[in-house]
Amino acid sequence: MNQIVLIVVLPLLAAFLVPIVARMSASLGAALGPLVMGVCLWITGTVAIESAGNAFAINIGGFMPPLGITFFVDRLALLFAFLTALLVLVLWPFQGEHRPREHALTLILAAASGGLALSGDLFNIYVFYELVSVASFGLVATGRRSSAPAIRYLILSGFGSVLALVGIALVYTQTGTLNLAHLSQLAPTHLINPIGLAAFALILLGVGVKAELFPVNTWVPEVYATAPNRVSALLAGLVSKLAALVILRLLVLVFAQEQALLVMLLLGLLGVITGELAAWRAQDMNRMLAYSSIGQLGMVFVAFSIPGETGVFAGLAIALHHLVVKPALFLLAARWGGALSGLAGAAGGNLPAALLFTLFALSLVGVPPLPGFWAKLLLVMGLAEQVGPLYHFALAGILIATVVEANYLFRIVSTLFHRDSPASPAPQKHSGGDIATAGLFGASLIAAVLLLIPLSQSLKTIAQQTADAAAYRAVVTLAPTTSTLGDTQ
Amino acid sequence: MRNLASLLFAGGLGFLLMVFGLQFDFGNAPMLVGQAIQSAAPEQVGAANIVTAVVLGYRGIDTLGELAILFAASTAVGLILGHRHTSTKPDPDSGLILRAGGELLMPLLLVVGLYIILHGHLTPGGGFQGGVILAAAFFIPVLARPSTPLKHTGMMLIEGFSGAAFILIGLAALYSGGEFLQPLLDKGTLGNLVSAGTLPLLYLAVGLKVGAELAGLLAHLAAAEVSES
Amino acid sequence: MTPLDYLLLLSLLTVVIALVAGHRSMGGVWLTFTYAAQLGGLMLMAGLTNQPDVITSSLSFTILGQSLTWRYDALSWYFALITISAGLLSTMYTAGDWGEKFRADGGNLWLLHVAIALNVLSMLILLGSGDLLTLFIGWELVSWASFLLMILAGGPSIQAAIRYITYAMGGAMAILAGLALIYGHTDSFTYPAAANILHSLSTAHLWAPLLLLTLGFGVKMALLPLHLWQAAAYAHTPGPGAAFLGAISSRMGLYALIVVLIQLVGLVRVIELPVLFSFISARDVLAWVAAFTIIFPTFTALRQNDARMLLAWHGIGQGGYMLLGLVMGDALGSAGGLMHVFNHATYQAALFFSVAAVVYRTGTADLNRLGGLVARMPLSFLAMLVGIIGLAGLPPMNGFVSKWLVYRSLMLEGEPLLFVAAVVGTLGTILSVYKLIHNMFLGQLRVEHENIREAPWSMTAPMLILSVVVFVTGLMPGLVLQWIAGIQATVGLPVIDYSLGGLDSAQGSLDMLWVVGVLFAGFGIGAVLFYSGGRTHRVHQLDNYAGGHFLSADIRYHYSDNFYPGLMRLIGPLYRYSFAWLESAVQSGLGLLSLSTQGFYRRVAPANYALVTAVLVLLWVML
Amino acid sequence: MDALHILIELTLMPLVAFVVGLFMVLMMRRIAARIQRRVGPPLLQPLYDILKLYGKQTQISHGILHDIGIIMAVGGYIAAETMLPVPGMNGIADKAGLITLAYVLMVPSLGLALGVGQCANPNGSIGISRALTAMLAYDIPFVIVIFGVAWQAGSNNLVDIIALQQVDGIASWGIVQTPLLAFAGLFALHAILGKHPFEIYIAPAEIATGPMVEMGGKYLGGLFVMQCFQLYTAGVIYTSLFLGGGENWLTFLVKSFAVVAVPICIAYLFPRFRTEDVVRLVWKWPVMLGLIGIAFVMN
Amino acid sequence: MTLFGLEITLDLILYTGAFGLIVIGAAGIVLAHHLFRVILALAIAEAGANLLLVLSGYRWDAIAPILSGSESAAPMVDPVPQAMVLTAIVIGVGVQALAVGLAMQVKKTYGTLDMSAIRQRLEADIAGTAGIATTGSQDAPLGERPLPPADAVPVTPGSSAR
Repeated sequence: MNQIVLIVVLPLLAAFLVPIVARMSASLGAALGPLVMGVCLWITGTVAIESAGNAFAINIGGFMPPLGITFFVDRLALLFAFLTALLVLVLWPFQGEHRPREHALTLILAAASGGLALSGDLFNIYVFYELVSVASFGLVATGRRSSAPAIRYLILSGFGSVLALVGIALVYTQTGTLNLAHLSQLAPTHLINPIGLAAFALILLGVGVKAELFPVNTWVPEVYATAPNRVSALLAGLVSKLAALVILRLLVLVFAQEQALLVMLLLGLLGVITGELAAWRAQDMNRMLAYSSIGQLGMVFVAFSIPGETGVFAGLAIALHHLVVKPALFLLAARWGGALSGLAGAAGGNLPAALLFTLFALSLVGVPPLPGFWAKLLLVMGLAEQVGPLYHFALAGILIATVVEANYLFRIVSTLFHRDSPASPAPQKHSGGDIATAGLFGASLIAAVLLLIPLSQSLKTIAQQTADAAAYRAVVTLAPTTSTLGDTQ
Repeated sequence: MRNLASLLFAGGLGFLLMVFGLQFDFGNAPMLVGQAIQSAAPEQVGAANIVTAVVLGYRGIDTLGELAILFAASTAVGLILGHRHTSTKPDPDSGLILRAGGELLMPLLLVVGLYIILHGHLTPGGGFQGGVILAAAFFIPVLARPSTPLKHTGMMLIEGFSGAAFILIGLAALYSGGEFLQPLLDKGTLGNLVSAGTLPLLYLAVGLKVGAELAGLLAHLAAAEVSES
Repeated sequence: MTPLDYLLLLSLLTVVIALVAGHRSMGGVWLTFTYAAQLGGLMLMAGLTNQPDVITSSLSFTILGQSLTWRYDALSWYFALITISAGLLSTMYTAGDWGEKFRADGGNLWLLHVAIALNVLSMLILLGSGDLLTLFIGWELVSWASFLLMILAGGPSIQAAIRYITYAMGGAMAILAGLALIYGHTDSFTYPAAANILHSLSTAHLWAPLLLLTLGFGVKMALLPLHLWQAAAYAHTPGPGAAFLGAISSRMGLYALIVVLIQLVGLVRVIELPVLFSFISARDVLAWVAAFTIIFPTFTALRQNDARMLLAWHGIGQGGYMLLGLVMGDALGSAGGLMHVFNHATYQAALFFSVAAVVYRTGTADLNRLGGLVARMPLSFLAMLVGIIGLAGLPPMNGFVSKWLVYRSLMLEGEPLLFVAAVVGTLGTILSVYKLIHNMFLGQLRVEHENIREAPWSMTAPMLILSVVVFVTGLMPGLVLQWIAGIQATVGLPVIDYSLGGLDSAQGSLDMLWVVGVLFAGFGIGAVLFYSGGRTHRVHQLDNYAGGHFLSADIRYHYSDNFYPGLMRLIGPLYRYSFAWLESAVQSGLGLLSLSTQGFYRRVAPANYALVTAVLVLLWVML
Repeated sequence: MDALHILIELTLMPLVAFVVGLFMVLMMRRIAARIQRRVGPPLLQPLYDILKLYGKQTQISHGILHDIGIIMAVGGYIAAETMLPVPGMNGIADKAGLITLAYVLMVPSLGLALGVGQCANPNGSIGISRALTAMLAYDIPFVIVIFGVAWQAGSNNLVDIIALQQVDGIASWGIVQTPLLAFAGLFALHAILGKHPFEIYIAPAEIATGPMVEMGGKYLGGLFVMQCFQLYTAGVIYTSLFLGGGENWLTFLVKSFAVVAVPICIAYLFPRFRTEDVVRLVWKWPVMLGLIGIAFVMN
Repeated sequence: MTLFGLEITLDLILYTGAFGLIVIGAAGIVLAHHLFRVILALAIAEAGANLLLVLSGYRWDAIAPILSGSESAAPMVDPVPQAMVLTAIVIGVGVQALAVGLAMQVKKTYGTLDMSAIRQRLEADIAGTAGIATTGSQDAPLGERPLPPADAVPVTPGSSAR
């Protein structure tokens, strides 16, 4: 079971060695990354089967938890570890010129993402988060014109890191520990107070940069507009979800207070509204998808702000749905990146792509029986069960945003199928790989429809496990000397 | 006006944080984990420098992450700034003193760096500090002869293998039945150079890695500047 | 397997056949048979109209803790009957020459077949919804299926379809919000639970879900002021598609409203429910919305210059009668409203078929480019004549009966203003349909239409069938009223006391058998009188009084443009663009917001926002 | 009531209507003549006119629909007469009621409109356009009045309405009970008859008599017949609604002729209104009075 | 020691230092126009955060956490924050190096390091690649007006036949 740590370590090892191997044998270098990701996939699978859904913890270095760093492995962590490996593999830069450095960065991204999914230590999360950041800056900057967006992204992210670090410092000063289970134990007495809330707000703003949280997401449109589409797909599909996952963990375990939920709700709602509104007028596909991604992530945050298992369930459903849909859309946008008006009749040249786009658009809007509908329904049900005008206000906001979303998405869909377009240069055809990959995502979407009932049940189990802070504490055995807080405070 | 507002907000942030900061009982931190580590470190890790014990033992995976960050940054810079263009321009004459000084300083810096690295588990210092000195050692010849590039292949090998070594040591622990990065080998006597098990080896890997990465970074930046000017 | 399963499977089979064979030349014929089979499947359930009973489908799921079930009752059966019939006749119409020409002109016939089949299927699913969640799912399916049908023509239909889907999504989201509010109270989507909670909610709390649901379903019904999408969307759909949509599509909104207003909330409660801070009740609001829905679109139709647009606008207006009758809540009114659904479907489809036949032959539906076609296309003319008499609600067609029931109900309930509004709508309709038939079929035959022929049988047959239905159900409204009575018994409305010819009532009865009989006897006497006069001789149409001028074929001697100038001068400014302004104001507002949010994401120093937010949150934490 | 009886009623009622209508036409022309200081036509002149037109040699047809239009116009009125109770005969009034009557009365207009449309003469079409607009105008006060009366009587069966008004003499007449409605009704009646100042749809000098432009021979004859029915119908409806109907044939005829005489006497004093002015005028005063009248009735 | 009625304590000074650095950094990030200054400001802010982190482990009268022999009785400061700061500093170095590299690339691409100029060039660049107008252009309004103006172009009867 402790081989799960390999999904972090092996990609790192491979990343360190890729440049050397590539120097020796180009083909071996090119194969190393996918190979390692495949191994990670296999490891995650075996661990998932072995653990049979029971959560367990690994103490890195063999040190008892609050002293050393713990990897906490439950269904959610395994799910995201699996998805990380899978998505990285699927979106692997097979095409184009072989650049070992790019492979190395992708592997690092994968390793760090796995780390984020598994880590049970506040500062360790920060480290992996920074690792994700640096790797993604590098990957973003591989675009031809993306150095300026990358540096702007970096500055914003850096500022966010400072805030998060201050938040971590506050937490540590207050409690003297960094282990999430330990913090969770201490939280009722030490962190359910203004200081805890302030720390949460700072960490939220810091980690929120990656998660496309409302005021710190200004990097999103320009980065997605200029970065290579596979990178955009990874960032929007995977990295943002992992950041949201971190926030979820912190929220459930450490900062479970009403005001924290309120802050999330408000920022999430603003994200939904601003994202969808901005997307409404977007004039090129990439930026439209970027804005739409902001909106979707906002919805995830709104969902997480619903206390208890309901919110986790809804949020995970939306996040997973977006994780499937958005990368595929970015792949389709690879050759449709120009002005939206230039896409008139693009379906004629490439019908599968247009049909896939339509499928994803339908699911994003939430048309039954596609998965997007059920995810949205969960959110709506969750919000409706809450009392308090703010939740109902959020409900209204999300529904209105959906209308806006439907409008702009189907404006594009109809443009794609617009038959009698003026003689405009036909958009480029998609590369076969892009279409195949997008088709894979589409197939999984359809499969999700067919397997809706078992899927929803297992997701519900995941949500139950995730939302149960007591179970988390029970799994992580703390060293006896530190299990109670001394009276130094 | 907007500047003023921004300033006000920046100040406000400071003030508010200050208010939170002053609520703490300064100097009497709870130190839950710290205390436990202090008492447990000698027999668990065997490093005299408890900070080192934390950096490489208790929080070893953090350190791995940080190495990866350095590697990622270096890789990314390499990726962005592209392959080095060999400058066609003749070397600007950097002068005898600089050249000679560089050649003299380099081995000295290497020695100092390695010393600091190898004593990291005993005294203040360690892989990072030593690694930076190593980086300076690697980089000094470049300063002296801007057109002579850093030995790229060598750098790359150091970079890759030192990082891999760190991981492999960790994996060795994993496959010898423990956890990843679990201390191996004999702890030795507290305070001796050869003590604390695999810790010095890890620190050596860290030091080499940091040195190679920083040097590589500097070299990349310098090369880009050269090609630009 | 219950009969409902058979029906749904047959419908699914139709979709499959359309997918597989929709592009074949024989595909339309096969599809016609499968629709007929569906009709047969529906007839297996005909027992529903006699007693308040339900037939449940064996299809059901439990998902996310909610159970999804489907069942049919008399109400579903009635709407399903209209749906399948509309599908049947539209497909029959498409199956022959029309489809060939459509394909030859570059249309996607396969997609048209698929879209109609999907529409029928999704509507049957919606009509079978056994709880609020399936209602919503069915609702969405119907919305998107009709979107497919609307958009497949390309060209101007795209704009209209996008506008439709925006409105429809707005409506769907309002419904979802309403359902969410109900769910928030009950944690369940089942009808009994919803009915329970809606009964026990206080006035203030009932308003929100009621308003949201009505708004949402009202979008599909194109109730004012949410009606702007419908006319263009329907009119630009290819011929039989437009007929199908015009016949039944927007009535799904009525079905859902019946479920919510009558079955769940209860009309008694709606009548009692006061509008806050006023003396009018929710029923009054609905009735007035219905009345305005009658008036404004009808007079908008009056000024259309495209036959399909004109009909589509009337479709909106006629929806108002249905709602108006229904919310009156008495036996007569609700019967009238429900019966109008059937009647409207029949004559509207006939009218669209007729117009499509004209378009098929002449290539245009522009009312200023047609005329005199009665001599060339007499059967189409006949169908249109029957249709417009039905649409205008004049005896002896079926439209008269349903409107009569609504009028009577308004009189009995003492609603003079609503009554006047309903009559104004009818009068406007008369003006408008006369313009329609006059500009297309009467007056001067244009030179370029000199050689056209009647539409082929595959096209005239459906419209003549419908014309017969329009007439027969006008003559014997009891045929339809028996279904209506079954519905009324099922949903809990007072049941109408009908007879074959209409109804018997102490306060004024109606016997269409007599009225129609007398009318035709009158026509007979008139004919006898007329033909007893001197022999007539037929003259050329150009042999006409022209103030001493001699007419030749190149002279356009037909009055068609700006047909009611006096009226337009008077009432034109009253309603022109008023709602379009509303819509474009919303749109501009949205655009402005969108632009500013984009500006937000474009700032030079994005860290500013992080800083400000951090400060604000910390300040809030501290206070 | 056996079938034979009702068959006789249904035959007699239109016949009576036609005869009475002929005399009403005569009265109209006589009154017009008197106002214009002429002698006026002899007693049977209306009948002669119709016979002459039916017997003419040149009968120009513009197609089958042209014929059908006239047939519908005459036939519709014939049917309508059977729904108007006269003393001793109720016809099918109890099976149709006021609303049905009002809508059956639109059938002749529609028939005429179809026939005129078929003639392909813009003057005719313009005339129809104006006539339909006028119909839109006057039918609104008309249905308001119908509503008020039906509400007052609690029924829309003309038989019931008449019976209720005959309960205690003049005091129970509609014109006494609901004077505002009665006045609005009279106004609407005037417009329905299409006499001055509401005859823009004919406008001989402008659109060459509008709908009648292509009518000659028995077509025009049909229209003459229609005019007889129209006058009769207007008079009898008003009588039935407001003047207590006919206690016997004498009072019935007196009342009906009186009702028709009123608009005719006024008519020739006014010039013509433009279409929109017709609408404006009719939607203003009679509608207002009618609504106020309903307000009184419903209290 | 008091100043303006405020007691000046060690923690006040230290915290002022830490938060002061953060404030300076934040203000620099927000206000500076030159990209390189922004990067410097980021470094300053990170330094502030690191200082704060170190402070969290401070104990009065404690020694550095290094065991030098047998006397382990003296209280030591918390080693964990020190380790964390070590990590954080290195992370900061990596990020800053990358930032400088990116800045050089930006300078190469756009020829400027002025933040607002970069922003403008970037916008124009994205728009240019996509082939759309930069800013201020309006989408065509959605949908047609439903009512065609009746009296817009009076078509005289007969004109269309000719």
